Order: sequence, then structure tokens, then C-alpha cells
Amino acid sequence: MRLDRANIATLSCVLGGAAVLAAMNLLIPAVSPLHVPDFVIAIAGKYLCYAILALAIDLVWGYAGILTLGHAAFFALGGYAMGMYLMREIGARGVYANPTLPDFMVFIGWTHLPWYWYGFSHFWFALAMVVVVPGTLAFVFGWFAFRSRVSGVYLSIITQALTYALMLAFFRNDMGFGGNNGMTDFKDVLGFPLNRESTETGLMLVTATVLSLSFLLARAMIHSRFGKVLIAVRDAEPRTRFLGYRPESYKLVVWTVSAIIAAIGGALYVPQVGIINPSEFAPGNSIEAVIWVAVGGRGTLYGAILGAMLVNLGKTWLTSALPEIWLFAIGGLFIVVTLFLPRGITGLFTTRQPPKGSKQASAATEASMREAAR
Amino acid sequence: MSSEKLIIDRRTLGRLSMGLAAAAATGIDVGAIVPPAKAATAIAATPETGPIKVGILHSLSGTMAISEVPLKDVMLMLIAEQNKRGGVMGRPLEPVVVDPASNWPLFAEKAKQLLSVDKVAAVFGCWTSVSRKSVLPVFEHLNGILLYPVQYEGQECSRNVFYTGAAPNQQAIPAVDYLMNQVGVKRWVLEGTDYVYPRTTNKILEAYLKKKGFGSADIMINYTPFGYSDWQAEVAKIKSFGSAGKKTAVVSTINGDANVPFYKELGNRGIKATDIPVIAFSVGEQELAGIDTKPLVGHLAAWNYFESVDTPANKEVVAAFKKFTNNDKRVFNDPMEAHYIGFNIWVKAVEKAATTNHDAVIDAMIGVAHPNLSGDYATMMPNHHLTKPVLIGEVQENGQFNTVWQTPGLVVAQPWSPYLPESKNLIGDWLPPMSCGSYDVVAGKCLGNHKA
Amino acid sequence: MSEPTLLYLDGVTVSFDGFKALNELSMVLEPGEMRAVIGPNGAGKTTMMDVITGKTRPDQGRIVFGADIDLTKLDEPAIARLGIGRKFQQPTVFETLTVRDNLLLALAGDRSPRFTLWARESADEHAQLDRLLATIRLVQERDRRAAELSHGQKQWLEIGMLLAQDPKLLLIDEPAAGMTDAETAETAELLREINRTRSVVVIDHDMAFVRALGVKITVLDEGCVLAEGSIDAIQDNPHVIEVYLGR
Amino acid sequence: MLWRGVCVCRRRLWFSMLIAALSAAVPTAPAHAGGDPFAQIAATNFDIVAQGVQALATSGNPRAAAVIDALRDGKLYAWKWPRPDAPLYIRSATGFVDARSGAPVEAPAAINLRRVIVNDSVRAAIATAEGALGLFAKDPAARRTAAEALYQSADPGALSLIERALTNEKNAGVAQVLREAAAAALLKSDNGSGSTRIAAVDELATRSDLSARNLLASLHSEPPPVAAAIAGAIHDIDRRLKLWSLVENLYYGVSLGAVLLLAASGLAITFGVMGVINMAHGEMIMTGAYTTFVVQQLVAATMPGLNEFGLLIAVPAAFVVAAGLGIVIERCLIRFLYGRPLETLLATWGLSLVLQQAVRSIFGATNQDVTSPAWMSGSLDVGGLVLTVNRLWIILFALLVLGGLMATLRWGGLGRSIRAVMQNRRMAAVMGIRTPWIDALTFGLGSGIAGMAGVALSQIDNVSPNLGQNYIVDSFIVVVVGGVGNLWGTLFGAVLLGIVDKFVEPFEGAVLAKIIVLVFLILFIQRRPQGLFPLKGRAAEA
Repeated sequence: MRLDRANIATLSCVLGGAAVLAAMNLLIPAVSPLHVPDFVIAIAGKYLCYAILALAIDLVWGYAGILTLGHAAFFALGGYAMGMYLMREIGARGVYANPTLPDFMVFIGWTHLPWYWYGFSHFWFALAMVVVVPGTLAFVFGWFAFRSRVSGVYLSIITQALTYALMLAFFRNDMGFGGNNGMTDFKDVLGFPLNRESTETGLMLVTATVLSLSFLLARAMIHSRFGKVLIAVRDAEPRTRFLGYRPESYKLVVWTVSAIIAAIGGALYVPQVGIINPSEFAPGNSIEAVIWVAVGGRGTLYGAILGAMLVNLGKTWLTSALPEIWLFAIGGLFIVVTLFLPRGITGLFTTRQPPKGSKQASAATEASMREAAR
Repeated sequence: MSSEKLIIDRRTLGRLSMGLAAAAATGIDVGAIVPPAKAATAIAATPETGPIKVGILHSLSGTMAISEVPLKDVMLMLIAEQNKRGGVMGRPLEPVVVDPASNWPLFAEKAKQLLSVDKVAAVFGCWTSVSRKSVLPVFEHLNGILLYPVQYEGQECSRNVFYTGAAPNQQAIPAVDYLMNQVGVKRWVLEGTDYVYPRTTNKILEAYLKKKGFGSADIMINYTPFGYSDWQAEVAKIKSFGSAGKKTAVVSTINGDANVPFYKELGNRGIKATDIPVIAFSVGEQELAGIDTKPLVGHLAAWNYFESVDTPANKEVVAAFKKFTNNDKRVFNDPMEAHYIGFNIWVKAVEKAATTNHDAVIDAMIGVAHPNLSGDYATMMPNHHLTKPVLIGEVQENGQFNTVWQTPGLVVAQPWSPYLPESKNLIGDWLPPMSCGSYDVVAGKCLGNHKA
Repeated sequence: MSEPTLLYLDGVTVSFDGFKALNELSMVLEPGEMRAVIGPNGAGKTTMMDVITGKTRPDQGRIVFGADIDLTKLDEPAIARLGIGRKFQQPTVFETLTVRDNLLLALAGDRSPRFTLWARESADEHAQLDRLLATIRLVQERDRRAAELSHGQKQWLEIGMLLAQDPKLLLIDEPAAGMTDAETAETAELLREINRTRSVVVIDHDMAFVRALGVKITVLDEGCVLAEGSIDAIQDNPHVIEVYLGR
Repeated sequence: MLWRGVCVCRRRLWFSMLIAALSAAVPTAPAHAGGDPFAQIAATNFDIVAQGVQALATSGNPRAAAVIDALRDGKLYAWKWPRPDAPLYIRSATGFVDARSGAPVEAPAAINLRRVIVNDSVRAAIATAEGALGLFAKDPAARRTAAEALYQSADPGALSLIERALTNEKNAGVAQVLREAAAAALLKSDNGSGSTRIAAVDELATRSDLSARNLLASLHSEPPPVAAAIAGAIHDIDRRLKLWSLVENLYYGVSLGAVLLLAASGLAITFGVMGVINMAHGEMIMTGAYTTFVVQQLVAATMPGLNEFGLLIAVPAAFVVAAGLGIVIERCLIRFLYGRPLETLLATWGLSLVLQQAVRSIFGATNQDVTSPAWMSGSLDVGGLVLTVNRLWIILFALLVLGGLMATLRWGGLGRSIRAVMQNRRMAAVMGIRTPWIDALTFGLGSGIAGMAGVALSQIDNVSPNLGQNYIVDSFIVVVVGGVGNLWGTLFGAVLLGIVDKFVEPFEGAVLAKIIVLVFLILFIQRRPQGLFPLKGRAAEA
């Protein structure tokens, strides 16, 4: 069946690709032309994290018709949780050699660790927080939003407001998260020096694995009866109500799961890029992530992964190849894709019908808007 | 008078001479000072033949493009001119321009790319502290060279970074001295954008002012968000704070974009420089170019360079830049001068070391000197900072500054502020025997951050 | 009221910005009854459906279902779970799901995510689905996407979904709209079949269709009941004639 | 502190009383021959220059005005190296004249000359001096400004001067200012009996603005009764100002609201009415701002006479440019995406990137200098309230724009067709309205409005490629809070958000204020998912 082919293809691409890169980096001597430089490993790891974020977005946008413009917020929160662990891990090796306080706290003259930093010296605790904090936020936010039937554009806008508010909050130095500079200069994770090649490669492989697992999880969800209800909600929400389903609770579940996946992606992102700071919350980032999904093809999951990879590959290449005018290229790409590839790149290869429902849903929003014009 | 900062004290002089000696020594045999272990890990080892690649890591898009694009232009000019003079060691220079797009993780990625893929000999780049912070681990790990041209908050001293901009004591403190002694200011508003540079600078200034005997009642510290544009309430606050019968001044660490609305509000409220002077640390010719300067006339800025400085060398460079960009409206500012100095010092260092090998050049940089465009010599000190004069300028109608005061001598940078408890015992010194970015002179040991 | 009623609308009023869509509407439905509701556009037929199914909250009045359940306190899913099914004027099925999945989702059972996440299709469900597919004459199309069905087929699929819900009361909005005569006749037949086991309220314009049903009729106008009775009685009623022909 | 007091007194004894006026600004002026004011002006030490200016102003020397003006305008040149006779030249259009005599001299070698530069203390001295010189001008307005300057400088030395002017001052307004100036000067001087000083204090208390408070607060070591009077006066002023500060906050909120309204009203059309999630809306505003810049440049180049009104010309220009751009966008992009608002979001986001980069490539990344005409600068004092003129104009402009917009939609022929199409396009089409064309025009209208907003924002914000980015999120928030498709809602939404922000700011600071506003928004939407003014009825339920 097609689904399984998609599964296998995606997994083999992600895992196989990662493994090959790793091998060519570690096993082949640096002198050989076949050697993959660490730089490639680093950006590969970064892209895989982006792919996890894209996957999370596609899960809610492609299958529940919730256009989130604030998912980068969960990504960043996960990143901060991990960042806090990495900060504590530095210990006395910081510039001020302060055993407990991270440099930036010494720097703004704090004398002792704020309570919400307790426990982050333990990896397991940090991991728990990576899941709990964004999960809780998503749950609370979603519970309010979906219960009061905020939908369509309104929802998109308040997700923007959410991430924007978080950005401003984390900018504040008084928050104790490093303000504008955020957290950086990490030394090692679980004792592995972050700047060692093997660690970078390892992290990249871990990310690939996590991506594959989240892909399988998402896949399983949408092929369960739950997933069918979800699609039903996307296609004709009122109808599901008259069938006795509560769309809000379905949205809430998938929304929270998606937020957690995004958060895990963020947690893997931080040790690989070596910095986490408030600009990760920038409204633009969330929108860009949605665009990866659109480019790859919404409602397919593997499309999201592909999109994230391609767009960022393009970005890396263009910012060096034509630094002066790369925005024209990338902006143009987004326009072209939405105009001529409404189903994204994967839409070119699959014979499947476009996810009509999303279209219906949007048609509905538009209808409401048109009506509202009265 | 803050003489302690103006005179190069004996210790520094000593280290400086040592620096020159050491540099000379390294100049002779290069291979020796590169331990094989390092050579192995130094992924960023640059080719010894063919054109010398120079990385330019400035945002050409996004919010910081406003400030950073001119720096890219000036670098291209300097490289072009150097090539006209036959390049370095007979090898032509080849600029590698990338656009980190005001996106901090992208800065790190680009830095990695420049060092490990393009294998550049040196990188000139960054503006914001956060961008520097995000590339710092990359440069330290890949053992690259970064020349950072912007005045910053200090509290950092990496072996792989050369700070060609001002440390706080090379800008903020002399500025306050000027207001204190020349203008007779008794009441202080420390107004800044809420990020690290203003936070730290204001902390240093607060400590300094308290030390000079000002009470907390006479110091108001206030922060606003990035790109803050509705200054009505804030300016009203400043005005009433300034109405307590004491001469009041505003020390502004407001970040680029928020300045225009701020000054416009001041102007519209009729707060003239003669009532409440504002002295800014981040407002230069570049920022003024975007403002209608009429309401600003008389307000102050503290820099190490002004385009209006009247020296032949300066006139020449400014003219060359306008010609290079063939646009007479283009202005020249302090960070651009910093790049000019940094570039020339780097060139001399490479020629001295007779190699582009990073370790060799890093050691060779120390002690190299080049004339400031604002007169006198900029010398790369063992703490990887430059000696600089400090100029106080008043805004003129034409958007230029008119130097009204200047430190009698050169100011030696103190990357670790002596006014902050956590750093008062720290110095940076990258010459043996210390070879340490944060050396605790009391404990007599190096706190992390030493030569790998 | 002495005799047991299934549904009791008691002085229900709904107004949008001053315009009264329902005006003190009262109506009683006996268990097992099939009722046809007719009326000109804007008479409030659809709004009546909306208030019963909880889509719209009335400004005044009660709607009592069965013995003593006040529907005005409940929302759509709760009302649906009580066993009130609704079929829309425009056939609304889940276009991207297969015919079979459409029915599967409609099958009576636990509606909570907790259940559906792990639910596996039971043999019983399997049998039910086959029966339903046969009833609505869509056995061949079982694995096609609902989007690919013809208009009439969608109508039936939706009715099938209602049956799958196993409701006590069915509200059906213009089932014959846009159907061929043959389909219309079949639909009437289908409805009578359904009515054997449950109560039905049908809204329609099509007199021929209503006649074919041959049941008690309620005529709505301007949000309240204009007349009630057998088809013949209604057709001789001067008010009704006035309302239908007078404009 | 003490030491300073002493030194001040000493200098008061030694020099002409005028210098005392500067003692505040000039704590450590080295003793310098009080003799020739010209020589002092020729000096390199700003404090001495300032003293020279003061001395010259009161010397009654006929050349005083000319020399001081030349100094102010940077036309005064001195010998580069110290010379006993300290020559001073004034550069005129033709050549150089000797500052002392006013006689033309042949130009000395430029190498020997240096321009006499001024700093703030000198500028203050010049202001006082001009006050002194202007007191007897013909034009009452000039006299008034002179008196105002003297009041500000509160210069004891000028006291006699002021009293002289006061005796033969006819104009009541000027006389009032003179009395205040006299009071200020008197209080600054050490002389005057207790009663006269108290009278002076009361005089200032009636003025009761910050400058008066400032002056009163600066008085120390007064005899008890006077001190008491001063304390009372300051207390009164403070209480009065506190009352006003509430009104002030309200005004700040409204003016912020006006800015939000301007930024949002274009979006209220493209997004609110048409349902296009137009992420390029900010760039439309930016387009307007850059149009303003270009227009100002053109005006300055072609008809300098109209410089003051370049802004007015820019308004229609910005509308046309942005509207044109909007129509092009609609025809080439948006129209293919109707019914897919979420796709429009992505396409327009891409578009906004392209537009930003385009502007960056054309005008360069740096800010552009948009000047504010005189009639939009300065501020009005209404009671204890300082209303900046540009904000007033913007509030007015915002209301005009919104009013115009509503009028167009309600009565205009275009407006009628727009409403027809948006409410039921099929029917509209049947009735012969060319719906595609109307779509284009509607989008053009929205974009045009955004362009006009750009003109206003160019007056209070940076004109840079990022201009639009700073307003896009806020704009959407305003439209959504107001209730999509409801212009009144947009108005209330904007003002509401503005006021909330500005009332929180004094307590929580600007950053938290913004955060609180956003959280407020998120909660608000939960309560009213359709905004402030939802549209009830079947219409809204889709």
C-alpha cells in the first residue's frame, strides 16, 4: 500500500542519509575528496531539527486544519529547557568560574540562582521540562482557544500574539534567561564535549532517529480512528459535532502532541547550533516554518520533512552564493510555490487528491469573512 | 579627572614591550610555535599559497542590515586597495561575503562555513553582542580569527577575537567625565534599550557615578524594548526628572532604530541640548544620516572617531570610500574606522608572521600599531583590544559631529570592568606567561578561557 | 400534557439583530411520529433545526426532549449523543474519507479521543457497516472517497450516517432537493422505512414529496406555526394559500 | 560642593556680574583677564568664550550683535595660534571683515585660521546674550522671545536690564514674561529683601510649569520664610502636574491608538473586508513612507518654495503609488488565491520579503531622512499638558482617513459595489458589477490607505526597509480585536489597545506593558472569538 511505501521511503531517506553522512565523516580520512566535512554534519543536524518542527506543524495544519503561526514558540521553549541544562553543565568552567551561576547571571550581578533554575543540572529533569513546559503551555492555550471555538484566522493571529509575547518576555534580562543574548558558550552534554566531531555526528544521528520516531508516531495517529475523526473535523467541523464528537478535544490532543514534538526538536537544536535566544520566538520564524510545510506539500508529513530540508538548503546556499539578493530568490520561491504548486513539491509526484478539507475549511473561513463584511 | 584611565600604566607598558618582543620572536620561526596537536585539530588551517581569503560576516538583510551593510562596503574597499598595493606577501586578497541575515544561529553557521569550508585567513564581522556571542564558540573551537569592530560591553576577552571597537572605559566613562567636569551635570538619566550592552554599560556607569559621590536619588535608570517608537511617556519622565533644580543629562545607550523617534520626541517637546543634553554611545554619522538633525543640534555622542576629524589620513580614506561607493551621501563612522585599523593591523601582522596560519597571526597581532584616523596610534594590546583616543562630539546641522572635547592621551581598554565586583580582579593578557583571557590577579590564577 | 411526548418546543424565540427568526414557536412531536415541516423561505425552518440541535441558543422558551431533558442547556455533541441526528440541506459528508470510513465514524459508540486513539474495528462494527452499505445502496462505492460520489449518493451516504448513529429522532432538511424523480421516490420510501424504528422530522418545499410521505404537516410562517394537520387540510387552509400564493 | 559655593562667590566679586549666570554651567573656569571680550571669544576654552559672549553682550559695543550672530552661525574665525592681539574675523559672502571694526580685511591664509566652535555652554551664553540684545527690538514677538530666553537663563546680571525694559514695555503679554524673568533673575541673585523674594516666588508659582519648578528647586540657603514660600510653591506645582499626568497618559494612549489605527485601517479593508491575510501590508506602509521621502526630495529639488508642504503633496502621491502597487499585486497574485486565505498568507509573506529587499537594493539599507515641516514640529502647552504637534496631526489624520474610508464605503459608488461584491458576489455579478475589477479596486483601496499611513509614520519612525515589519503584528491584532470587517471595531480596537498600553506602561515599564497587552488580547479572543463587534445572525455562522 502507498502509505507503507511512503513510510519506508521516508525512513530510509532520513536514517540512511544520516548514517551515510556520518560514516563519510568519521570513516573517510579528511584528505580524501569523499570526506564529508564537519560543517555539513552540523548543518545536516540543524536541518533535521527544522524538519521535526515542520513535521509538528504539518500534523496540526495538514490534518486538523489549524494554521499555527506560533509553533516556533514551542520549539524555542524546548530549546531553552535544554539550554538551561547545558548552562548548568558548564559549571565552574565559565568566564567567571562561578560554580553555580551561569555567566550571564554573574554578568547582570545576580548573587544566587533563581528557583526556576533548580533541577536543571540533572539531564533527566531538563528532558522532563522539555516535554512538560511547552506541553502544558500548549494544553492551556489550546484548551481556552478550542473550547471557545476560536478558529481559522483568529487562531492564527493569537498564535502569533503568543509567540510575540514570549519573545518580548524572554528579551527581558530580569526574566533570568539571558535576555537578548540568550544562552551560549555551552561546553558539553552528558560529558561529551560539544565541539568534538564525534559528538556533533552523534547528535545528528540522534536527531535523525527522533525525527523518524516522531514521523512514525504522527503516521500512527492519523491512521487510527482518531486520525479519521481529525480529518473529519478538518473537512466539516459542524458535521462532526452533530455526530456527537467534540472537535475541541480532538484538536487539543493533536495540538499538544504537536507542540511536544516541536519542543523536542528545539531541545535537539540548541546543542547543535550552540545558542538559544529570544529571536527564536520571532513571529517571522513561525511563519517561515509553515512555509517549509507548504513548499514540501501539506498533509503528507514526509512533504513537511522534504520542505524543511530543501528550503533551508536553499537558504544556506543562497546566503553565500548571492548574499546581496538572496531574499528575491527565496521570496520568489514562496510565491511560485503557492501559486503553481498548491500541493507543494510532493504534490508533483503523488496522484493523491489534494487535502480538500483544508481547502473547504479555508473556504469556510473566507465565507465567514465575506459575510462579516456586512 | 579620571587620570587612572588616561595614562598607560607601567604594567601595561611592560607587557606591551614584551608583546612586541614576543611578536617579533614569533615572526621569525612560525612552524615552531604551532604544536602538532593543534595543527591536527586546527581544522581551519588556511592554505599557504594562492589568494588569501578574507571572510566578511555582516548582515546584509534583516534588522541589522542598516548598520552592517556599510561595514561590508568598507571592507570590500580596503581589500580592493590592498590588492592594488600588491596584496599581502605578494598574494592577492579575496573577500568572501556571506549574509547571516540578522539571524544569530545563522551567524554561527556562516562562521563555521567561512572557517571550515572557505578556510578564510581572518573574518571581519558581527555587530550585536549576541551575534558575537553566537560565533564565539565556533571561532574558539576552529581556532579562527575574528576582528570585531563595534563598541561593546566588555566582560569578554577571547584569544580568537580582536576587539577593534571601544571597551566601556574607552567610551562611556570619559563621556561621563566630560559631562561631570565640563558641563557640571549633577543628575543622571541612564536610558537604554533592554539588552546586554546597555545593561552592562549602565551598571558600570552607576558604580562609577556612585564612586564619584552621586546619590541614587540623582540617578535614574530606564529601559525600553527594541525598536521602541512611542517615546512620549518616557521623554515626559525624563523632563520632570530634569526639573529638580540640578543640571541633568541623559546618557543614552538606546539601540539604533529607537533613536530617531527618541530625538524627534525630544525636539518636539522643546528639550534643547542646552536644557538636558543627551550623550549617546550608539548614535553615529550612520544613524544621523537617517534623521532630520535640526532638533538634535548640540546633543552629544562619545566615540573614538568622527568623520569630521581634521586629519589628512581621514580625509583621504573618507574620500576614497565615497569614491568607491560612488555616492557622496555615504558617511564614515566609528566602527568603519575600527575595521580600517583592524584590517591594517591584521595585514601587518600577517606580513610580520610571514604566514596566514592562525596561531602565528594571533600572536603576531599583539604589539602591532597603526595610525588612528583620529590621530595618534592604535596599538593592539595583549588583551586583544586597541588603544584609542576618546572624542566627545556635538551634533551639527549637517549631520556631522563637532569635536568639543578629547582625552589628552590614549585610553587603554579594560575589557574587565574594575567597577563591577565580579570582574574587578580580572585582566586579559594573551602573552606568555599568562596567555589567559580572564586572569584573576588576586587569586593569581586563570579562570577558564585560556589558551587551548 | 398527559400523553408522553418525544419533543416539546415551548414558546421558543430566536432573534438576530431584532429580526425574529422564531417567534414563540410551540410544537409537540409524539414518539415514533414522522412530521413534515413546510413553509416559505425565511419561515424559520432551518432555525428550528438549529435550536433543536443546539447550534443556536434560543432567547426564550424551552425545548424538552423525552421526559425532562432541556435541550437548550446542552451543546451539539451532547444533544447528538442523546440520539438526535441531523441531516443538512446541502449533503455534508467527509469528502476526503472513504464511504466506509464516513459510516464508521458515525457508528454509535465512544466518541472520546481516549477511545478512538486505540480503537480497532470490531467484527460487530464490520457487520453493521456491511448492513448499512446495503441499506443505502453504496456497496460498490464502499472504498471510494466521498468526494467522488454523485449528489444523490451523498444524500444517501449522509442518511446512512444518521442511521449508523442509531438516533431516536432524525431531523432531515430537504432530502429531496436536487434529486431526480426516481431518487425522490426512493428517498421517500427510505424515510418511511426509517420511520418504522424512529421518529423523523422532515423539512421540505416539494409538495409532491411531502404528499408521498403522507404524514402530519406543520406549516411555519414568520417564525411561528401557521397551520397543522393532514396534507389535504393544509391545502384548503386559506392562510396557507394566502402565504404560499399571496406573494 | 562647599568648595564650589566659595569659588562661585569669589568669581562674583571679581568679574562682571553676568558671569555668575554661567556659574552653574561653568564650575571650573580658570581666572582669565576680564579685559577684552573679543580676546576671550578668541580663546580656545569654551568657558572663556562664554564669558566673552556675556561681556560683549552687556558692553554696549555696537559690533556685539554682529559678532555674536556670526559666532552662532559658525562664521567667526580666529587665529590658529595664540597671538596677543587675538584677531577675530567674520566671514561674509564676499570675504572676511575684522570682527572688532567691521572693516573688510583681505583674507588671511586659511592655514592660519580656525573656526570658533561653540558647545552647549557657549550656546547658552549666546541665548542669554541675544535675550539681552533683543529686549528692545521693535517687534513684540522678538521682545517676547528675548524675555523668554532671559527667563530661562535666570541671569541675575540681566536684572537691571529687565527692569529697564519692564518700565517702557507696553505689550501686556511681554510684560508678564518680563516680570517672570525679573522674578527668576532676582531669586538667582543674592540681593532683594525677604518680601520681594517671596513676591518673586509667587510670581513664578503662577507660571507653575516645570521650568519654574526647576528654578525654585535650585534655590538653597534661603531665609526660612522664603524657603517656606518656595516649598509651598513647589508643592502646588507638583500637585497640579500630578493631576495633569493622568490626562497626559490618556492622551498618550489615544495618540498611540491613532498610530495603530492608521497602520490597521488599510488592513481592515484587505483583510477585514476581503479576507486576504495580507502579510505584505507592512510593506505597503513602507512604500508610502519611501514615497514621502522621494516626494520631499523632488520638491526640494524642483520647487524649494513648497518644501514646507512636501508632506501634503506626499499624501495623495503615497496613496496612488501604494494603491497602484496593490492593484498590480491583486491582479498578478492574490486573485489566483481567493478562497485560500491561508495560501495568500504564505504568498504575501514571500512578497513582503521581495519588497523589502527591493527597497534595500534601490534606496540602500540605511534609514532615509524624511524632514518634519515646521508646522508639524514643536508642542502646545495646554494647562500642565504638553501636546506634541506631530502627534496631534497624526490623531487628526487618522480620524480623517477612517472617516473618508467609511464615507467611501457607505456612499461612494465604488463603496456600494464593494459591499455588494463582498456580501454576495454571484448576485453582484448577475447585476452587472464586474467583480474581478472590484476586487482589484478594493485591494488597491486598502493598499492606498496603508500608503497614506506610511506618510504619517514617516514622521515618527525610521524610514527603513524594516518599517513595515514593526507594524504588521499590531495591525492584525487591532483588526481582530475590533472584529473583522467592522471599521468602527477597528477604531475602538486601536484606541483600546493604545490606552491599555499607555496606562500600564508607567507602572510596569514599556516592555511588560506590551506583553500585558498581548496576553490581554489572547484572553480577550477567548471571551469574544469574533472580536469586539461580532456580526450576529446566520451571516456570521459559516
